[in-house]
Formats: sequence, C-alpha cells, structure tokens
Amino acid sequence: MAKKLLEIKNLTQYFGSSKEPVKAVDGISFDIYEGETLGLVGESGCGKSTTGRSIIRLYDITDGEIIFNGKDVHSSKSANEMKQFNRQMQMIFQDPYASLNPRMKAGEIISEAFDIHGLYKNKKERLEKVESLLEAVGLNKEHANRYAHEFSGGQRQRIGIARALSLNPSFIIADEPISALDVSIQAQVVNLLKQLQKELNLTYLFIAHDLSMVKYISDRIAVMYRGKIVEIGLADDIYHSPVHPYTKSLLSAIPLPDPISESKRTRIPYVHEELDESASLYEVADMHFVYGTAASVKKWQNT
Amino acid sequence: MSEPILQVKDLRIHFKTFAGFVQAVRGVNFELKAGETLAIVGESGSGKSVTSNALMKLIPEPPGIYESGEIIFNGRDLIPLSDKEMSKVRGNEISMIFQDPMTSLNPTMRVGRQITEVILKHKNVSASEAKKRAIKLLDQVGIPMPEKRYKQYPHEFSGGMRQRVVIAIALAAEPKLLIADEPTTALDVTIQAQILELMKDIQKTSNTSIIFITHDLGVVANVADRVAVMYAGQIVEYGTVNEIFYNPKHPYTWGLLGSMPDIDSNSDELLRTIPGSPPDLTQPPKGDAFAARNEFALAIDYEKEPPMFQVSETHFAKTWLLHPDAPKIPIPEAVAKRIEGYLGKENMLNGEKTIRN
Amino acid sequence: MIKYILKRLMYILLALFVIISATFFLMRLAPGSPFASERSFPPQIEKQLNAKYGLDNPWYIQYKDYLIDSASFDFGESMKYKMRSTNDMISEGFPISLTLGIEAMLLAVGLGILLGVISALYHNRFPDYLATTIAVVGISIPSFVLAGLLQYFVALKLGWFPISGWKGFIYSILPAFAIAMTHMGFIAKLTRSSMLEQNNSDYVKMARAKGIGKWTIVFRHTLRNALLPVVTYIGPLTAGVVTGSFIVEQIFAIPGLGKHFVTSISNRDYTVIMGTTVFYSIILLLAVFIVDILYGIIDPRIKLRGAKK
Amino acid sequence: ACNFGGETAKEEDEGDKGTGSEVQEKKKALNLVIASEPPAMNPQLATDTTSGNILLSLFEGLTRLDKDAKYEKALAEDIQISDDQLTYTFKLRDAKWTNGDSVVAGDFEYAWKWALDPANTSEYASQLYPIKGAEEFNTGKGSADDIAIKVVDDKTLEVTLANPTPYFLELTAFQTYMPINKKVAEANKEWYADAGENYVTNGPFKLAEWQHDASLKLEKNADYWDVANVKLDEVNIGMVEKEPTAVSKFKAGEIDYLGSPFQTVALDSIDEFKKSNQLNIQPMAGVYWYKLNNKGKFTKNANIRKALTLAINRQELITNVVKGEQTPALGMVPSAIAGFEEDRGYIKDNDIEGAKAALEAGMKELGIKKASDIEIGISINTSEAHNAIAQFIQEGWKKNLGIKVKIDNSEWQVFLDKLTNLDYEVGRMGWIADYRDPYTFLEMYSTADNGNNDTGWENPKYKELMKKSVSEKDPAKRLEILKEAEGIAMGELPVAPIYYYTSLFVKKDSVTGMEPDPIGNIQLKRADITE
Amino acid sequence: MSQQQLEKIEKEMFEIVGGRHEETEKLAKKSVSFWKEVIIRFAHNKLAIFGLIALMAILLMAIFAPIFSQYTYSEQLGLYNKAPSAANWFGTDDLGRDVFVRVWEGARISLFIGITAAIIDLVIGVVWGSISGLAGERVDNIMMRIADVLTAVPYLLVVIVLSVVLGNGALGDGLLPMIIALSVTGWINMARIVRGEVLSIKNQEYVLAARTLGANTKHLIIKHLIPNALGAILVTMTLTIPMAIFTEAFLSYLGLGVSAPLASWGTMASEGNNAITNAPWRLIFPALMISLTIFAFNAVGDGLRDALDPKLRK
Ligand SMILES: Nc1ncnc2c1ncn2[C@@H]1O[C@H](COP(=O)(O)OP(=O)(O)OP(=O)(O)O)[C@@H](O)[C@H]1O
Ligand SMILES: Nc1ncnc2c1ncn2[C@@H]1O[C@H](COP(=O)(O)OP(=O)(O)OP(=O)(O)O)[C@@H](O)[C@H]1O
Ligand SMILES: [Mg+2]
Ligand SMILES: [Mg+2]
Repeated sequence: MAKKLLEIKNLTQYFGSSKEPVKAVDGISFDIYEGETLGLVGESGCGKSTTGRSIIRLYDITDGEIIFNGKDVHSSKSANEMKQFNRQMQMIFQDPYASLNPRMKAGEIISEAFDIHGLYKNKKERLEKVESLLEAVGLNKEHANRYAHEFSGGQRQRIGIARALSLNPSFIIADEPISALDVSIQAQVVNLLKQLQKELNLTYLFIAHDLSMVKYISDRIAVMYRGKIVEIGLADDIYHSPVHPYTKSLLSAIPLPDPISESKRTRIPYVHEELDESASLYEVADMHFVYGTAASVKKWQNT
Repeated sequence: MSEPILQVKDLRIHFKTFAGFVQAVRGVNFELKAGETLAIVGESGSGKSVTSNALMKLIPEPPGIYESGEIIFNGRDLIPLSDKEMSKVRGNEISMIFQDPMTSLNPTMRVGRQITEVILKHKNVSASEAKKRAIKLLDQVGIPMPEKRYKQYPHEFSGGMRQRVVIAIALAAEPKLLIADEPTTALDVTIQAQILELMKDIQKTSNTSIIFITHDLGVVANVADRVAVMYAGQIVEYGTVNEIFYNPKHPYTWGLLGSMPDIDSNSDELLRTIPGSPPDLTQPPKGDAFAARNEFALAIDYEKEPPMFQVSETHFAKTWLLHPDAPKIPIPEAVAKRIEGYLGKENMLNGEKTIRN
Repeated sequence: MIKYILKRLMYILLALFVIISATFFLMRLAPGSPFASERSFPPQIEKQLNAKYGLDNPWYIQYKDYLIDSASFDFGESMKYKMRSTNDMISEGFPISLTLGIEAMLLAVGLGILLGVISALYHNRFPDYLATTIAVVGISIPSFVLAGLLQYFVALKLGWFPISGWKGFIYSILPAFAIAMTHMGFIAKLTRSSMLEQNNSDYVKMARAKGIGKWTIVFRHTLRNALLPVVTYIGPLTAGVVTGSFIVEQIFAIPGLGKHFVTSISNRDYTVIMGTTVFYSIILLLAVFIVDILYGIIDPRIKLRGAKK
Repeated sequence: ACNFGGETAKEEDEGDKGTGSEVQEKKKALNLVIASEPPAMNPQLATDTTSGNILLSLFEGLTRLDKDAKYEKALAEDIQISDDQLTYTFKLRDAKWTNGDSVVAGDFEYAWKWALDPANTSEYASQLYPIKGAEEFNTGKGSADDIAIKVVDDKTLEVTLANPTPYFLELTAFQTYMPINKKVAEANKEWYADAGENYVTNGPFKLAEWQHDASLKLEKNADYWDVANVKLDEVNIGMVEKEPTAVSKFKAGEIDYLGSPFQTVALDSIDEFKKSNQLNIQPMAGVYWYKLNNKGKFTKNANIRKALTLAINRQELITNVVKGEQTPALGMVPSAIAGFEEDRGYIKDNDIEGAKAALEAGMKELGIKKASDIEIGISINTSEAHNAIAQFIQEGWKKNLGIKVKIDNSEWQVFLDKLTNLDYEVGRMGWIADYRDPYTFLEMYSTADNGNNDTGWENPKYKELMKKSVSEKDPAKRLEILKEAEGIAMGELPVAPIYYYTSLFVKKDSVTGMEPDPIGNIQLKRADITE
Repeated sequence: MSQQQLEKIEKEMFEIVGGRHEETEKLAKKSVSFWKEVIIRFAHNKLAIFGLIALMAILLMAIFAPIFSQYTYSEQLGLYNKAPSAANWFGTDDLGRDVFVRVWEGARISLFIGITAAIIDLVIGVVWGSISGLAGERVDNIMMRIADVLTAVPYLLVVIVLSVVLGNGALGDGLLPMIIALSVTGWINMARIVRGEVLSIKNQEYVLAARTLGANTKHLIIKHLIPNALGAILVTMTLTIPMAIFTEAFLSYLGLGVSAPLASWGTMASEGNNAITNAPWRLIFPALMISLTIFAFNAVGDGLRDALDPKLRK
C-alpha cells in the first residue's frame, strides 16, 4: 500500500461553551494514503465540513492530532511554515457562488495565491501560469478577465478548482464540490477531478452526500454520523457489504433514475442506538472498519 | 380522467435587466390533473423556478414581465388577477415549498405561528383551533413532540425538520395544488427519502396535485407521474415518467440520463457529460437552443426552432430528430445500456412486455 | 447569561475608569481656569479658590479625588454656579432632556421606520423616491437651521406653538421635531436598505406564497429582522439624544442637561464636566449593552450565541 | 414621561396676554428675559451683570443709584461725612428683612467682612478696598478686626476709608456693599442656593421662585420700607440664551422688555427695531477697546500702535456694524462720565493720513522695509459681534495700512489665558463702570502687573498721577489729574479705544421706568406698567 | 402540441453537423464587466446622476467662482445687508461682503472638511472595524469598548486641547485642529458598521478560501472584506460627510473653527440663522448649499450602493 499522507488521530472539534458543547466532530481517526480518494459521506450536519476545515487549519481543533506528511498540522508555525503548509494542502468549496469573491476577476482569483506567496512576480510568467491553469480546468484564457457572476455554476466551480491547484498542492479537500451543481455539470466537474488526479498524482478527501457520485470517485469511503466515523472501508465493500445500520439505511435511500425500481423501493429506516463506552472501530474485513461494540458489530454483521 | 385542474398555455416571462431582456420562460405549455404529480427537470437556469413562481404570480414586477400566456387554474386565468385576489389563491388553493429550508422560515418567528398564520388567513377558524390543527400537521409531517416544537424557533430544528415544517405550512390550508421547488436538494438522501414518502402519502390521502421541480433524475423517477424536461426556458420533452426514462427522444434528455453515475459504473471510465454551457437567455440562439451542445445536431437545428413532435398519446419532444426526414439516431449506447439494464431487471422479475414502442 | 452580564459590566467599569482618567487629564491640559473672568481679582483670592476646590493639590491627589468622587457619585459643587451641586444640575436637567429626547426618538424612530418601510416596499418607484427624498432632506438640513426656521415661521409667524421655554407638552413639539429630523433621515435610510435585504430573502417569498398581504408581511415578518442594524444605530444615538442637544435646547431656551455638556467645558467647571461626562458615559455604555441584549430578544438565534459568550 | 418643569404655566400665560387691555386691578406683572442662569445670587459673590441686576431688586443697600447713576439714600436715612472725607456715618432707617427681622448695622458689617474674608473667595471683594483695612485683610496681611467698620448701634454704622473716595456713596449702592441677614446666613451657609425661606432679602422684591436654568420670579416685598413706590407686583424672568429667540419672544408679546442689561438686542434685529421706532438707546459708561500688547513683536512700537489706533473708521463701524448709536471712542474714559463729555482731542477718528505717517515712522524704528512684513493678529473670543468688529477693523487695516492682519478667534477661557499671558498682539476687551467715575477706567493701567492691565504698558508719570488722584480731596483738581493721566496714556496708546457703549433695549409701550442708567443698570423698583 | 402543418424543409438540412459546444464556453460577447455594470446601473438612477452633476457643479464652482469673481471673500463693499441683485447675486452680508463669493469660498472649506472626514472614515473607521470584526471575541470586545470610550470622552475638551497644542493657523486658520478633532471620533460609526459587515462576510466561503491560500489579515481586509462591504461603507460615508460639516459649524460657533474672515457654510448658516428677518439670503444660500451638497452626496452614495449590491444583481 502507498504511504500515509495524512494521519488523523482522535480528531475532536467542539463548538460553543465548554459546558454544553456542540460536538461537531467527536474523536475520529483515519488515514489517507497518497494518491487515493477518500470519500466522506453522512447526513447533513454530521461534521463533514468541520472535519475538512479542521484538517486545513481553518479551525483550531479541540483535541487530537493531524499529521500531514509527517508533520503536525496544528503545531504552532511561523508564517513561512504556514505558507509552506498551505501550498501542499488546498480546499475546494461547496458553493460555487459563495466561494468566489464577486468583486474579483477569474484571473485575480486564480492568481491570488501568487500574491500571497510572492510567486511569479514576472507579469508574463504569471499570465502564462494563470492561462495554463484555466486550460487545465477546461476554460480558455479569455475567461481570466471575467467576473465570477458572468460564469455558469459549472464554470465557477472549475475556477474554484483552478484556484486550489494554483499552488501545486499534493492534497485537496473537496467539500461537497458538486452538490450545488446540476447533474450534467456534476459530471463535468467529477471528470475533471479524476483527470487531474491522474495527471498530477493528487490525493483527495472528497466530501459529499450523494452516494452514487462518491462511490464513483472514491477508492475508499468513510461514513460519518453525528460527529463519528461509523464505517470506513473500500468503496466496493461499503456498497456491497455494508455493516453499520446507518450505512445500510443510507444506501437504501439512494434514488435511481429508474421509475420502476423506484416504485418498489423499500427504504431501511435507521434508528440510532446509543453505544456504551467500549465502542470503537472494529475491523470486519480487510481495511473495513465499523464503529461499535463487539456485540453490536456482530449483530449487524448477521443481519 | 377528470378535467385538468391546471393548464398553462404559451407562458412567456421576461426579465428586464441592464444587459437586456432575459427570456427566462419562452412559451411553456402543460397541464396537470387532480392527484397527479408532474416533475419538471432541467438544468439550472432553464426556467423551472420562474415557471413555478409564475404559477403563483410571485415573479417580482419589475423586473419580471408576464409577456404572454394563460395560467388556467380551476377554470380561471390567474394572470389578470390583482395581488389581493391572488392572495386568496396563494397558500390556500395553491401552495409552495421552496428549496432551502434554512432560509424559507422566518428566523425570528416561532414555528407554530408560521403555520397558524396560513390557517388563520385562509380558514375561518379560531386561534385555538388553528393551533390544534398546526400541532396535528406537525405530527403528520413526522415531527416528534409537536406541542413542544410548536413553540420553538426554526434554528432549534434540524435541516430535515425545518423542511418538514415548510411542508406543513404548505399543507396547512389543504391546497389543491402543491408546487415543490427543489424541496430536497439541500438534504441528504435519507432525509430526502423520508420527505418524498411524506409527500406521496399526503397526495394519496388528499388527492393533491403536485408540481415537483428538481434536477435529480432519481427523485423524479421516485415521485413523478409525468415529466417535463426543460431547457433554456422551454419544455423540450414531455411525457409519462416511463416514457421519459425508458424511451427518451430528446438528445438533452439523453444527456441528462447519461451523465448520472451508476452504483455499478466503472470508476475508471469518465462520466458522460453534456459538453459546453447553456445559452445566454438574453439572446437565445436561433433554431434549437440545445444545438450547440448536441453531438447529433442537424444543420436545421442552427436555423429553425423545432416544433413539438408527438411521439405517443402522452409523449412529446421538441427536436428535429423526430422529423420524418431526419436520420434515425439511436439512443446513445451508454444510455441505452443503462435503460436495458433497468428494464432487464424488471423483465427478469416480472416477465412483462417492455413499454418501449 | 449571568456570567456574560457580569463580564460586560466589568468592561463597563473599566471603560468608565478610562473615560474618567482621559477626561481628567484633558481638563488639566486645557488652558484657563474655572475662576478666570474678564475682571481679575487678587491672587490671594485665586489661591483660596483653588484651595477650596482642591485644585492646589498635586495632580495625582486630584486624580485620586476625582476617581473617589466619581465612584461615590459625589461630584461636588459647581465652580461656576455658586452653591449648586453637580448632582442637582443633572437631576434637574436630565428629566427634561429625557422627556424631550424620548419624544424626539419616538418621532425619529417612528417616522424613520415608516419612511424606510415605504421606500423598501415600493423600491424604485414613486413612493420610494418621495420617502428617500424626505429622509435625505431630513439629513441635509442642519438642526440649528431647522430649529431657527421652525421657531421663526411656525412659532412666531404662525403662532401655533410657543417660541421657547418648557412649561408643557406643547413647548416640546418644535424642539423634538428639530432634534428628530436628522436621525429620522438616517433611520429611514438604514431601514430601507435592511428591509430591501430582507425582501430578497426566501422567507418573505414564502410568506407571500402563503397568501399574506404586503403590509402584514412587513409588520409580522420583515420588520423585526430588518430592525437589527437599526437597533445598533439607535442604541448609542439614544444615549446622545436623551442627554440633551446643546443647540436645540439653547435655541428653544429649554433648561435641559444638554447645555451643561458644553457650558461646563467653556466655563472649565471641572466638577460639572466630570459629573456630566460620567453620567453620559454610564448612559452610553448601558445603551450599547442594552442593544446587545436587545439583539438576543429580537433575534432568537443570537440568544444562543450570547449565552455562549 | 411628562416632566415639563412645573405647574406655573397657566396663570402666567394668561397674565401676560392680559397686560395690554385688561383691567387695572389685575396684578402688574413684568416679563423679561435674562441671558443665563445667574451664577451667584449672593450679593457678595456675584460678579456678573445678570446676577447684579437681579440682586439690585432683591436687596437694598445703604444707597441706591438714581437714573443718572448718582446715589440717593436708601437704607441709610442719613449720611454724615467727616471733613477729611474719610469717615462716613450711616443712620439706618427702620426696615425689615423678609423674614420679619429688622435690618441692623451688624448685617452690613457681617456682609462686608464676610466678603473680605479670603476664605469666602469673593471675587469682587476689591470693591470694598476703599475701606480702611479691607485690602489688608482680604489679601491676608491684616485681620478682620482692623477693618474700619464700626457698628455704633443697631441703627448706626460708621465706616472709615483709607483714602478720600469721592464716589464712595455710589459704591455703597453696589451689590458687594449690600447687607446680609447675619442670623440666617450664619445658620445656613447655603442660604443663597435656592429660593425659599432661607433666601432672606430686604429689597423692593423678594425671590418667590427660582427654577434653575429656566426662570426666576420676583414678587413685590410688602414689608419694603418704600413699598409705596414699587409699582410692579411681580417680575417673571425667563432665561433665554439665544438672542434671536429673545427677539422672537418679544415680537410675540411674550416679554415686555428686552435689552440691556438683562439680555442683548440681537445685532441683526437692530435695523428692524430702528425702522419700527422701537429701539431705545441710552448712553452708558463703558468702553470697547482693543488692547495693544506693548511687548508684542510689532505692537511694542508706539508708532505702530498709533497707526493701528488711527486707522479705524469708528463712525462707519458704529453706523453699519454695531449699530447702537455708540460714540466713537477717542479717549479712554467714556463720555457718559461726568467731566468727560467733551472730546479731549487726543486722536481723530479714521485718520488714515496720520496712521500712514505713524506706520512709516514705526517701520523705520523697527527696521521694517515693507508694510506687508507686518503681521498683526487680532485676538477675540467667540461672539458674532466681536467677530464682525474684528473683521471690519481687519479689513480697514489691511486696506489702509497694507499690513497683514489675522483674526485669532479663541474659546473664552483660552482667550483670557492669552490676554493674561500677553500671548497676543491686539486683543478685544470691554470695560463697564461699576460706579460712575473716571478712575474705574484708568486705574488698571497704573502698573503693568495690575490684573486688568493685560498690555504690559507702564508709565511712571501715569502711575504717579493715579496715586495723586486717590488722595486728592478737591473733585475739580482730581478730575484734572485724571484727565492728565488719560492724556499720557492716549499718547502711548496701550489700548486703542473703539467706541463708548450704549444701552440698547426695546420695550412695550406700556412699560415705563425701565431706562438703564449711565452705568447700565435698571432698578426694577422704578419700573411700571401703565395703560 | 403536434406536428400539424409541417412546412417543407430541404433534405440537406437534416444532415448531422454535430455540436459546437466550444462556442458556448465562450461567454456571450456582449457580456458586461462588473464595473461596467455598476456604471450602467448607476447611470440608470436618475437621482444619482442628478447628485453627481450637482456635486461636480458645486466642486467646479468652489474651485473657480472665487478666482473669477470680481470681489474677494473678505472685501467689504460698503453695502451692508443688501438683498440679491445683479451686482451681488446672493446679496451682501452684515459687513458688506459679497455672499456669492463667500458661499463658494466657504464651499472650499466645507467640502474639504467633508471629504477629509470621509477619508478619515475610510482610513481609520474601515480599518478599525475590519480588524475588530476579523479578530477574535476578546480583541473585538476591547476594540469596541475603546470606541465607546472615545464617544464618551468630552469631545469639546479634546478640541480645545488640540487647538491649544497645535496652535491656531497651523494649517490654514484652524483647519488642522478641526481635522484632527474630527479624526478622534468621526470614524466610530463607520467602524461599528464595517465591523457588522465584516462579521457576516468573514464566514463567506471566498474568505475561507483565501485563508486556505495562506492570506494574512491585511490581504483579507484589502482584497475581500473592504470591496464587499463597500455598499455599507458608502452609505455610512454619506452620513459622515454631513456630520463633519455640521460639527465644523458647531465648533466654529464655539470659536474652535476656522478664523474669520474665512467662513465655512456651517458658520455662514449659523450666523445667517440670526438674520432670518432682516437678511434671509445670508441664511438661505449657505443653508441651501449645505442641503444640496449633502443631498447630492446621499443620492450618489445610495446610487453607488445599489449599483454595487451583488444581491440585486445575479
Ligand atoms: N463555527 C461553528 N460554530 C458552532 N457550531 C458549528 C460551527 N460550525 C459547524 N457547527 C455545527 O457543527 C455541526 C457539524 O457541522 P458541519 O458543517 O461540519 O456539517 P456537515 O456535515 O458539513 O453538513 P452539510 O452536509 O450540511 O455541509 C453542525 O451541527 C453545525 O451546526
Ligand atoms: N429576477 C430576475 N432577474 C433577472 N433574471 C432572472 C430573474 N429571476 C430569474 N432570472 C433568470 O431566469 C432564468 C431562469 O431562472 P430559474 O431560476 O427559473 O432557473 P431554474 O431552472 O430554477 O434553475 P435552478 O435549478 O438553478 O434553480 C435564469 O437565466 C435566471 O438568470
Ligand atoms: Mg458541509
Ligand atoms: Mg430554481
């Protein structure tokens, strides 16, 4: 197996008062290997974005450890180290409308990082770089001089991707990059991400709640529920032999573009059961972990 | 079947902007019968929301302009009605569910009051009766402890619960027509499924007609009796749900169906996409608006707008490919394979004849 | 919540301390003395005067005295008005300024919000232009000009109101109007823009889809949400208005508190300067604090955050 | 929330509307306005004209000034002056305080010594300095017992002066010399803080009501010894700071009298009142002058000072800017002072030729080439009138002398500070007589460190003459000495006199007896409202 | 809904020519850039255009009228309080000076003060507000309390001390103390408003995006926060300008403003206020100019705000 690019140990992120914290992320651990795509799914509000944002240091974490390329992300860093870190890890945001500053041109958005990092001071060089990025995401160079509102949703998301690529990162957190887009554009963006991964050997943390897309793009999938990772494993394992009842419920709810099977669908409702202290991740198959107590995992496996 | 409760004829809506007139809806026709669900699909910006808002006369004027058309609801054209007359229709005979549960509730008003407001407005009942009904509604849409929830503010609800409240509001006055504009886009699949079930239940019990707007074809397959596919302000294909999914005629519909990944699709293959971007509706292209993105575009597509070709009793499509002189283009392989797959599964299970003609 | 309030009160005390210190040193830096007058008097008398008010002590003793006096709300006797205590001046003047100020605020807030709402409801149509014009006219006429004009035309020429003084409700109408106009204008503008923002929001569309009338939507739904930024502005403003307007009180010869803020400074009446400053500061700081609490009442979402703080 | 400051509204409003036509038997109520809250309603502490003029109606001193500002006997029934003009013996008449006590000689002694006690910080105690031992006690060099005030008996008061002071009996009419009810004042140190039972007076009126910052109400004192001659039943005094507001009140008929010394007739309404023949003008013993800093960069030169003094078109300034028919001041002592009615001929008004010549001379002495190298600052305190005058004079100096002139407008306290510290070149100031004698205008320049000099000017001869005037017993000779002194000063010009004040006022026709006397005071005792 | 009257179409029209999707990616030629759209929007706002023209006219008059007038602002013509006439368009004042020239001379001072106040607002208020909004709760709380303190400290005392410390005439007759005095408190309103805006903008995804790129506070403020708070900033500025002009008038009234014979609109109006009866033109013209200018600033500010509002666009 490839080397671990990111190790997350007991990541915990609480918001609000210490008395009544909102436990957005509640002690999760997982690894991401170089070159893979890890899909992160779960119901809305379960802490997916928070996980992503904690990893990239948009939040100061409550507890835990995040090790990226062997270095602790949340250790105090000098401005320079911080920049170094930013170059390696980038993020694509959910909302293509909200994530582009309406007062900036596409070119400025893409080259913003160059200003910050003092790269490509030469005008011509910079222009070339911007153009090559635009091309990489399937836009052309005239687009550099356009403002965000002049683009369609898909084009905007591509600009967001170009921005994330501008610093040549090795790891990209894609926080629901497609859920605000319509189907045909979703396909464009997903294709683009796949293509870029191949060309640039990128590693993705792909957050979404659309399971069919996640299944398609991910090597492994982690399922989150209420701040905890309840199941993690290879994409096919998760889909074909889910263990955790939440995963099963989730899979049973995916609507298919097939009226007849839809008319017959029976959804498996999920009833959350509180687990006792002993709950932890159990390996049910190779690289397939489920969060639960020994007894509950056994029970789930048998149903 | 009964008379249609809603008929939309040649609806055209423009917006006056500084860049020119946006022709958001360009001659939309459809009808809806009692108890039936019509799904409108199409890509973003194709005019779905504008069409549905127009049905309730919610288009802001200015900048909106009702350029032409009729909206005949229960035998009466809504377009000439004044705001006052419309307010008797809104929320009462026609009600609406909006996309975003986070923003469609007033953050500073208790949830209960937002529901009773509609009841008090349209039904001649006392405040305490309205409260009773509201609590019942909350219970109906599956919100536990409705008495307690009645007094809470929207921010104390989860996204799914909020969307249920919105549905409760829409149902409060027992409307004949319910318009749902992307009611589940912001929700995850489990909650989405619950909401869809809820809506179907309600429809069954009160024979409400539903217009369901979405761009998620899975959802369409789940809820719709009839489907209208919109592109660039026009309906380009219209038919029963089976006709649209198993026998699509319009290349745009092919594109839509083809771009969805399948649980079983191979991760190494790229997804099929519809290349390019939708047209600028301030200057809709000459001819077929979809031509530029259509790999099967005919020369005439760039010259002349296609008429609606009738495929069957209930199935229409707006593409020159249906012209008798046009070359016969088969459904693209990927889409065909998928349809086959679905139908195959069905046939295996039921041994029924295919619905394809 | 209680913890939050205590914390804020602590900040208020801290702020008061800073204000008192700053005022003290500014007073000391300003040339002139409370006893200087056109006609000089023997230096011995001046010395006695200084001794009487403790002005002969070194600055740190005086500073300490002011701090203690302020803490015990005993500011002492005015140096200019013989035998009048600062506390009396405030307690006599403030109720009057408060009455006038509340009237003016009611006028400003009432009219301002009404105009703002009309503007937003008829965005870019005639009523909008009319209301905006009224608001801007309100802003653009200096209150001293307005007060003078009102007094001359409405009181003297038309005889509808008394010219000046403070003997009954009728005396307060013109001054309240003169004070209110500018604020009315800005409140109208603020309300307009925040109402416009609200009108674009989904819940308003939802309310319309419920079949609720335009004005009902305004009063039941939008106004409360639109009022948040207005409240931010109104808080400190109220503190200013209820403690009196120098110019308007002067023009209408109203025995309010407003004049003391100015005259005490031109008289270098140290005790009164300190008294009025502390008084105003407390009102201001409380107003800002109340606004923050009001926020939570207007917007239930904020209560959550407020409690967390 | 309804605090409108009292219940006084009803009767009063009707009262003053009635004055025009209603029946005689109605109360005679006079309405007027003063410019501000009186800062001190204690005769010994009051320094300002507002307080002073109200106190004149509330208290009764040994003497009272008549309409020419000459003394007439008031509480003193009889006055004996010794031959050396140093000892005055006052015989008091039977009079009562408003609380029923008799006014006794001890009340005077108490009041005067109270004022002189430095601990009481009376800023006007110097008014009592003519009394022997007074200055010493007040400045901490003597004791109270050495002050030559002797209570012979309850009805007899004997005072010995340090020097013959020809105007002493005018002085005794001044507020600082008024008596205080010793019993009440000793019992309650704050007796003068408010109207009420502690505020015990002995004058024609008593203080019925005092709403701070708003109004005062005086009522006729039925126990006043001369009550028969008091015509008004009550006087309602409003406090209105803004002059235009006061004018409007007058026009609206809300007040019966507007003007000096209570409030100023607004400059901008003078023309109008003149046109309607309502404006009354009385000469007044006061002078408006520009102090010239004798230590100033340019103004240290006498010729420059002369040039500045001459190049002022006083008559035009009076006609068009200050408008009160003032007299151009060509000397330091106003023409309202007896003996100074005639122009002494020191300078000519608007003497541009003379000014230019003086400027030439001055520039030569200072070694200045161009007139435009001279830059003069006129320091004023903020007031529309001072500002207008300064701008008028500035323009005249610029135009006629070709020098640069700036106006330095400061806030009052800053201005006073500048004047005291000689941190100015030209500074405005006014001086109004407390008593009708030339000495009050000349005394301040006797030494440079006199607190009211503010010019740094000093002249040994002048000093000498001033000293001489004090001990001179013959009034005619004394007048000569003072004139000579004025002549010296006008030769060197520590100040440039601008104009002699007048009292301006408007009143309803029904009001009589309200003409200000030559030192600007009004005795409400003599006022009346007739039909 | 049917294929009734199908007209004859030539066969060759039914040849497959395929898509031209590359062209759709090219945005429509006539698309308008952001700023151009702002300008168009602005230009459609009649009130705003009126305001702009009025402002330009006032500015031009302020620059040129005193230069080309036959009188100077301090020249005393010997005609006291004369009504407007052909020789003196706005009449003369109590010292016989031409009100017309004085009004335009005053325009220079009032506009200078108004504009300086606006700049101070921008520099101090915007920076203070953005930092306070961006920084954590504690710093925010402290910064806002400092603003409270500055509002509460007696302003007049500050001005007096300043004018003494700086001396009059340090910069053209008392303007400098005035400007510094304005800087002490003038910006607080702006800071409060910008802070509110920043609080809502700072959680926008584009700001988060910039932070993941490694942007520092300065970069965030300049590139993201200020441009997007511009609407609110403009509206606040339209209030700051009149406030500054009135404050100047008030201070002059207390003797802390510009020195005579220079006069701002504020001083002229407050002096003219006393002359309502005998020379109303001394009030009317400066007061009218104040009102007109502030009206114009407001119209332009509101027009810009509307033109800049991204919510009204989309
Ligand atoms: N800054 C914050 N302060 C307080 N609570 C927060 C904050 N950010 C997130 N939360 C809370 O943390 C929980 C997890 O939020 P998060 O945004 O990570 O969910 P998500 O899984 O990304 O949901 P979605 O699918 O809707 O994006 C939610 O309950 C949310 O309300
Ligand atoms: N108020 C408006 N002013 C100008 N143009 C508008 C306005 N509202 C809608 N449009 C335009 O009308 C067209 C149709 O918009 P509509 O909202 O109906 O799309 P939609 O199909 O609902 O898309 P989505 O899936 O994104 O909701 C779009 O091009 C949009 O820009
Ligand atoms: Mg998220
Ligand atoms: Mg839509």
